Amino acid sequence: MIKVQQENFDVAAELATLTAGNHAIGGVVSFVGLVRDMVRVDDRDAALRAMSLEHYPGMTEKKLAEIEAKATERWPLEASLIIHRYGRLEPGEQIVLVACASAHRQAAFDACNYLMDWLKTEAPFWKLEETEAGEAWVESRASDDVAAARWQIKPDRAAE
Amino acid sequence: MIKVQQENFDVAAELATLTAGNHAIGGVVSFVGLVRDMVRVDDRDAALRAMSLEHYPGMTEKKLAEIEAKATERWPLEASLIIHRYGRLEPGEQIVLVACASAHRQAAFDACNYLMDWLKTEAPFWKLEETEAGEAWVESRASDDVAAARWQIKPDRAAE
Amino acid sequence: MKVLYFAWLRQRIGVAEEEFELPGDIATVDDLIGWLTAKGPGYAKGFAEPQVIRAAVNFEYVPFDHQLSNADEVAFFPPVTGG
Amino acid sequence: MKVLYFAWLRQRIGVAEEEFELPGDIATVDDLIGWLTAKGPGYAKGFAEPQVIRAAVNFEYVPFDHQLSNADEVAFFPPVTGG
Repeated sequence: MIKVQQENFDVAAELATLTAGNHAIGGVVSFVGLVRDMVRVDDRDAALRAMSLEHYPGMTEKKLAEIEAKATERWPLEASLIIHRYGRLEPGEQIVLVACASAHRQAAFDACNYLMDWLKTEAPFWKLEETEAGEAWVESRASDDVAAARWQIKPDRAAE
Repeated sequence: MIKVQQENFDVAAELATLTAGNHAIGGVVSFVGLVRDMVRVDDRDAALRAMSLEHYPGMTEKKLAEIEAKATERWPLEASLIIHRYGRLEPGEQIVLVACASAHRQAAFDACNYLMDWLKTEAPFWKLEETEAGEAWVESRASDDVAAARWQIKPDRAAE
Repeated sequence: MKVLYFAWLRQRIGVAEEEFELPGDIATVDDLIGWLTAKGPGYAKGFAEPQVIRAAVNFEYVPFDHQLSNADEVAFFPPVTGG
Repeated sequence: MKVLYFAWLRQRIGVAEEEFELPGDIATVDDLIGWLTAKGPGYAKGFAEPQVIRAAVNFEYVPFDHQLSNADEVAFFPPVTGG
């Protein structure tokens, strides 16, 4: 399930809904992304006042749904969820929740990690950081591309 | 933090306590283990009525604290938590919560995965499953030993 | 054709979206960038380094040699930074 | 010495824990297993396949050649299955 929203989310309520009534689930791995209070501006640490997340309505939902479908195809997931917020957020606020439920713990870990890596490189969101030095758009990081690319090497599958 | 307890836990409350006031945290990865309703008995699927978890008080806490300390030494964690229940649990009930908070998402993912793998092979817990076929102790799985062993190959560290 | 701009590209150009008839001699995304660049100094500044711009047509990432049609929704933006 | 048994080992032996003076000729965990095995049919059944039993002394996993002292807390159990 995909949700793109301005309002905050309740992790426990979301996880409870995700797993409700499905007792084939043995493990749920979740990632919650939070706004940090210190950021790098011109190679120096700066205190963050707020972060504004802009996105491309329509394309965001489409890309997130595609990434989720790919994870579901690759790992035996019982349920999955991506919630991503947009708008103005302050330090400590929740930005994103990704959760994967499976009968097998490693599948849940890998699928959740995969979703986060691809979300970072595919989902059309942009972060604007406000510090005492002014406003600056966050630059994309080569390390995020590397993190996503490692999933293109698929593990051997005995059944194929 | 380590908690070994009979009573259930509230994931949201535990995660909120874990991250409270620490705005250096950029991501929290958590694993929740649940009691599944179907188990393998003599190579056939059987409906689980309940699972009883026995443990070794004193040694459990010591081993969990050691595993947590090793993870904290290996990854830059801001906070971590292991809660493991014992006693009689029914399908769908929560067994274990492992959560790792870090400035960096991959550190949080890897540390949480590491904690679960080592918990499975080091923490003195034993599961007794009740099905219509009677009671049976869960056998340890070679795949869990393999999962834990992979962490002994440490990644290169430029600083060392 | 509908064209959208995001993040600093939107700020430099000064509009979030605009609609116009696709000129007959504009075949590809690359052609469109060239045509937009000539529209004014904000566009010229926004597209000054086209190698850092990503293009999407109808919600899909496309290379700059992608063929356009007048019914397309085209978006231009910097590399994404969500999550 | 305090000795504890868990899971099916506890069930086969019929007690969860017991205390006794360590006999003078018992030096190692292996010696102790041999001595316990002779205590009765439950012990014999429990320790019938010692290679599947894990031993801990004072909350630490130990190999069977580990040296014991009378003040130790020793535990025997099958491979763990938590998580």
